[in-house]
Amino acid sequence: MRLVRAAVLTTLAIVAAACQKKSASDTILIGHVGSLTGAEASFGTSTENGIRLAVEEINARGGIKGKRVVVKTYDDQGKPEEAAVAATRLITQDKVTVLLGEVASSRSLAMAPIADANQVPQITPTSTNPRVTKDGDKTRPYVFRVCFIDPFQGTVMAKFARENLKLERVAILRDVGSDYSVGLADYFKKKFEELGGTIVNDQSFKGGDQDFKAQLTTIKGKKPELIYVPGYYTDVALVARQARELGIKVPLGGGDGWDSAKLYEIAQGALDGSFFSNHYTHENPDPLIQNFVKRYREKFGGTPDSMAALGYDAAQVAFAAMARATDLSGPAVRDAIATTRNFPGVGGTITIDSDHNAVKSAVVLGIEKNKARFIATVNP
Amino acid sequence: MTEFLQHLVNGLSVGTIYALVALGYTMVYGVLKLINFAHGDVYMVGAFAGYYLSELVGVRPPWADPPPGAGEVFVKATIVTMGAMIICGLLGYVIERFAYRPLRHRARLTALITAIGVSFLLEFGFQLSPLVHTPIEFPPGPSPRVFPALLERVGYEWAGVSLSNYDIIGLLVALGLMLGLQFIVYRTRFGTAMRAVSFDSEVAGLMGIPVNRIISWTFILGSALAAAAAVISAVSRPRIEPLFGLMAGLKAFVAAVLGGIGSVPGAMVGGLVLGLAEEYVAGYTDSSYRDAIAFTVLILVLLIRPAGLFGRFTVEKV
Amino acid sequence: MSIATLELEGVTVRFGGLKALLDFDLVMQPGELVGLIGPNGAGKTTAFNAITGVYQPTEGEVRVGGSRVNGRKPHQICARGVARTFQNIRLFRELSALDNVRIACHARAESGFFDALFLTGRHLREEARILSRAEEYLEVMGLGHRRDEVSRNLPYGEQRRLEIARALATGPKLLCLDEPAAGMNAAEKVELMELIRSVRDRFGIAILVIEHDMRLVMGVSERLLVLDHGCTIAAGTPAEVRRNPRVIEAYLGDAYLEEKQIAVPLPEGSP
Amino acid sequence: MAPLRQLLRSFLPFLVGVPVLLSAQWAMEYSGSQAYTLLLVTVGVNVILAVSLNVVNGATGQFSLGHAGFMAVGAYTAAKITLGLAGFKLSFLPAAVSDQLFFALALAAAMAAAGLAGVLVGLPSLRLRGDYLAIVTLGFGEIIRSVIENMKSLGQATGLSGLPLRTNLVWVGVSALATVVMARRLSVSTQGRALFAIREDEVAAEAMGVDTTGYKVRAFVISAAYAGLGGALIAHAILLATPRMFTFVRSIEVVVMIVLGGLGSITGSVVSAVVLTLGLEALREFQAYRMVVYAALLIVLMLLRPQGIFGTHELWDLPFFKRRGARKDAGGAARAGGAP
Amino acid sequence: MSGPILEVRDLRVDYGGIKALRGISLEVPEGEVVALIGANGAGKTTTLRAISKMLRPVTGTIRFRGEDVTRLASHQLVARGMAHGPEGRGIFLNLTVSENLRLGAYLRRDLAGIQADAEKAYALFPILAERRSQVSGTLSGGEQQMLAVARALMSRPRLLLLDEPSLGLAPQVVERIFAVLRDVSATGVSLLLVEQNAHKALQLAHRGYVLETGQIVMTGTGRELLASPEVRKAYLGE
Repeated sequence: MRLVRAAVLTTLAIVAAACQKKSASDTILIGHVGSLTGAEASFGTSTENGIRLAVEEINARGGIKGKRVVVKTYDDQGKPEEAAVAATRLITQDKVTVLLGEVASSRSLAMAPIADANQVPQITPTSTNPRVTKDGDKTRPYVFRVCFIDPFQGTVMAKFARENLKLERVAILRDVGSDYSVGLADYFKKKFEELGGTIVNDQSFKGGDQDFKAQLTTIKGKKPELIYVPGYYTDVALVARQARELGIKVPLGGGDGWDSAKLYEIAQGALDGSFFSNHYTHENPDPLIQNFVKRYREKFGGTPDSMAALGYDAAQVAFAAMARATDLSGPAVRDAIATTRNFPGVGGTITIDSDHNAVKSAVVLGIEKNKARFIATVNP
Repeated sequence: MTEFLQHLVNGLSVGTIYALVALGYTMVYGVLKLINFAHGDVYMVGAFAGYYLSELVGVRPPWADPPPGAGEVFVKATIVTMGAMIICGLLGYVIERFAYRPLRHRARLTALITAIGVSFLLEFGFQLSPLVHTPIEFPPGPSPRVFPALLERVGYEWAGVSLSNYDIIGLLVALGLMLGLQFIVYRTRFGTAMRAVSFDSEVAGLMGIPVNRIISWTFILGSALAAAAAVISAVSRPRIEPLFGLMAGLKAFVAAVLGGIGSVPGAMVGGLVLGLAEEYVAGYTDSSYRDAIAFTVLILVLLIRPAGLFGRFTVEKV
Repeated sequence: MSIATLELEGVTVRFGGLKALLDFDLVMQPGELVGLIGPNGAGKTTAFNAITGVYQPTEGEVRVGGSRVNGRKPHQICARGVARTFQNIRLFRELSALDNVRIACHARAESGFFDALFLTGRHLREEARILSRAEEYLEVMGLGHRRDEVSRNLPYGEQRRLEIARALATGPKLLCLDEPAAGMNAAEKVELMELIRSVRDRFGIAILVIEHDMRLVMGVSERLLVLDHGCTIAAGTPAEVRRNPRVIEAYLGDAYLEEKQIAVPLPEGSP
Repeated sequence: MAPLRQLLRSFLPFLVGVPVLLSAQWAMEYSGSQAYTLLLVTVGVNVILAVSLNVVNGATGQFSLGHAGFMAVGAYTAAKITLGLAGFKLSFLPAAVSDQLFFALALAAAMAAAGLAGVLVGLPSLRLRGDYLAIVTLGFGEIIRSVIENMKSLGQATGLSGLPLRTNLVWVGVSALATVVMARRLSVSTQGRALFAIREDEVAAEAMGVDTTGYKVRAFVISAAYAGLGGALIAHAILLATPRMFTFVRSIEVVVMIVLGGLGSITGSVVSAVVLTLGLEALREFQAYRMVVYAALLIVLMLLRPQGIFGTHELWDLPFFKRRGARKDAGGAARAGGAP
Repeated sequence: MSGPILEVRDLRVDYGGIKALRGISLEVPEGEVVALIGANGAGKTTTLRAISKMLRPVTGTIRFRGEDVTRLASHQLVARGMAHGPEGRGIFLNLTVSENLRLGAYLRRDLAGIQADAEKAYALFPILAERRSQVSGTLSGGEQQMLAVARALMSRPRLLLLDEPSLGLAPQVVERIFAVLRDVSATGVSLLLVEQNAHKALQLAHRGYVLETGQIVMTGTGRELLASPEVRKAYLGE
């Protein structure tokens, strides 16, 4: 019994200690909710790295309104409930000024009502589902994003495939477990069919699967000219390898989830000839981008993926808005974020529209010799 | 027809991996009647052990210049595989010794919870960002790592059906291991002792069987098998990350149950059946229900044969 | 004549190719005390299992109180008035003696889950009734002082008695005892014999008992059936059976007669 | 009169509990501090899940690993109803009351739907035991999730979002109380003892007249219904129902709670659900190390106290309370009325 | 006569707070048969289990063939020449009859000797020979008991502990088992026997101990105990 009592007391003590907040008026606290553990830890960690880089830079430049920026990150294990609890804790106990996160739309959706209710602006780096910034038909007043929404990317690629490449027959392989992937696939399909193309096959896998040959074999039988695989690089690289192993020679297409150095490392050339939509390209000589890539490499090693870039952008948009805002209250910062125009982000020039979505152009990248090459810019 | 055969090849290829993991699972289960929840994670550790060992011995990919010779490939592949098996064997020993043995005489669910604890410890421990950077980065962190190509993939195509040396080697190794295990379990003194311990460890002690040693060796063997499976799987599907053992472990559990837990050929057949079932379901019906239908198949099989395909359903003596 | 408590007619039980029980006939009248003996593996427990519904007879018919119970589940047969004990004690080990008996009273309970969750009057009355009945059975079996003891901690002999109390609590018309004296010493066996008789007299139920201890089973039974390899090889009064050469050959052994008669005189009341 | 007293007694825990919860909720709202509300909701939901799973795993001794599946059924059923009724209002009632009534309806439907799913999952338990049953229940949970993931009308991977905020401390508190009262009343009733009998020895239970098949299914149904309630509550607290919330890892978390609390102990489940949830929250500061610490604690706790916090006992069985209460055991009936 | 093969001093065992043995001391002289009798729950089985380390005594020393073996594990005791036929027979029902027998000789390396002993066991119990390749789960209770005895002998023990060899057996089988035990004893193997059938046990035993609630309350030669009025009343049912 003593053990139980000890356990309870310790727990209470820790909770109490955790609730003590250090209030220092010379710092600005921003919160980040991300999946640092769990199946999507790799994405959450990337975003976290991007944010940390942005914070380091802003502090090097003297902070905001003379105050140092401090970021506090809570892990949500990739669970929506956890994301909600973490967001509540950041807002109500840690009193953050701005909330960043989450990578996945389902988690951002769990955080959004909390941000709204407490009037703390939330910027999600990569949640692409249109509903994240919507409450029914209304736009959520405090929720913003710096990424594309699903309809945009899906449509862009459908148009590119149909109009630029003049493709007739496309197969889809989507990750049913990911709202992002399903969203892109749905909008791609809609647009592609609208433009007179045919979706010859629509297959599914689940993120983390090791084997995709069953779906690919069936797809192969339908003789598509392109396989659209909107998914994350972790799976796509294996999909590509297995497609080639089955003798499928047609290109693969995808979205910004592909963007990572790991993609090429795992795929080993299997993706040559394929293309995907993205926010930016590492090769863009723009000093902003080059500087980001260089500094990221120095700090964390490895090339930043799109998750890192967008995390960086989300933080930058927030900092710029806080700098512009009259004061650091929630409504003031919110108003400042909402009026972001032509903000030069790593992932493109961001303008926040009335739906709180980022309006920015996309690039289509092609893969040759296991490297991404810029092909085209697509404007919204 | 081509498609049907291709699915057959694919299904066997996936099923082989399931079977390989399930073999280790079933060994451990057979002797302790413990759902070794951490088995999938030992499998994961096996893949990472192989990965790190490849870095240490400097495995060069087949496309390197100059390409590695056959001898070099063989030596290095052997070192990597054997090394991974030894590391996992040790890990299995440690897990058994410190997390399971103290609870052996407790309710079985108790050991299940420590198994879950070990599983979480390995998964989340490996997900931590690297603390050690040279000579190897450890822990590997959450983002996937690429398993080096120990052996060049050679693809064969026959009437439009493609398969590779990876698939063939995997299947042969799995079959070999199955026969080897079957031999060990039914033909050796160690195997008889194992079965005795499995039935009643107390009485086994009365026969002069060193029960702890037998259980430890079973764990070591099962864990080493997991490592072998991991290396074989990782060579052909070279993406490894700290959570990838979770699903593999679950599927292996399903395969072992399907075949009849504790039965060596059962694990093999269970793995292959599961692989084929998934393959044909995904290939010919709706691939979005792949997992659901795999589980449905399992449920149906168990409803018809409550102890799995090869399990002996013992009517309780009243 | 009244309706027989139990009738088995040509009951055969097969497991795969193995015939565990062959063409078995048995009629038990209310209040009868019958012994079932035979070598290990002769099919005695199989007969019990066929009666109580654990196994379904491959052929033949089992009737309890005149109605056919083939295909019924054990709990349904129990509800018709057949209760049993087990060869290797099967108490609810972690539960108290009282709860063991109360569970058996459940067979006759009328309240349901809803009543239990909302504490309806019916539920409360039911619980009170079950409690008083359970305590009564514990008293009868001399276990009143053990009511709150976890049954696994009871001494062996008391566990055997508790099993009988539990069986009685289902309100049976027929009680089947499977080797009730196994593991008891001679003194305890004598006590048990008394107990079996008194249970029969007090509750007026029929009792069918499997037992290896000849002294006990011959002392207590009015009629004996001898099984070997699933077949009935002899039936009759204990005295008849004991002299039956087939029984001696298959079961008792030659040594038995001489030795037992010298060493331990049979108790009074036995023929 | 007797019926009235009967009714009073039946609802006594709620007559005491509801005012307490109402004032707690009021205090929370009044002080403007919503900080702990969501945390308390998760605690409450975990209590519901743990105590209800204990009915199957602890009391009946069937090894179920599919609790998350039932949560999902409950959550989606309730979400569909509240979303469907979003525009409606009972005109003769104030809006808030009307909303809460609809929510009550949604919760009831969630329990019913999850209970139905419980029948489905309970059926294999008639033929399967132990680990075989565990894998099948786990499979059912995954099938449920997989089906949801593929249903357009259920929002596929994104799930149903934009649910109205309905869950509050009162709902969660009452539900947790109802779960505990259910488990407690069951455990001292003849029905509950029938479940224990199944756990202890199925063959003997059957022979003693317990309809083991029927009772196993009933245990599954009750347990599933309350899991559905938990799912509905959490969905209306974070205003979202997605398949991600109901993975088999969630089921495993609940199993961990009940084993850690002491299998079969109601108070053990409650205490361990509370401690684990709060403990994990307290560890949040450790970021990625949190789960490593949690895993290590899990192993150490199990090694130190293999029978769980309370073993199979209840809080009121501990010597401390025994001495105080000197409870006269006037039999199950009186006991059933007394606690919790 | 040399010293006792087994010497137990002040053995105490607790089962979760319940004192199962309260200080048992006993001796088994080399080559003799010793019987432990007593009511159910008196601690007879516990005594055997504590001696062969199926459970750990709280205190007490056990000397076997002059060596202090108190700290050794079950399998080490087997190596030193002790065999234990446990309560409930302890047959590995998932193994065949011949595998069970071979397990009895697990620590022996002389394959020819093992084979010879197995044949001897089959000769002793011909029914086992008929079933040697059957899974032992299919054996009847009597056959299992024979197998248990035969298996215990396979390690060529110097001391054999047997727990209730006659439990649940038909009278004829009981006779057979006791006849075998008499033969075994004649070959010089010492026996420590727990038996409910006090009559038969004491007839066979050179010496007997009577246990009551975890203590030894009486001891004497088999004949003495058989003649003792207390024993006759309490354990022989007279």
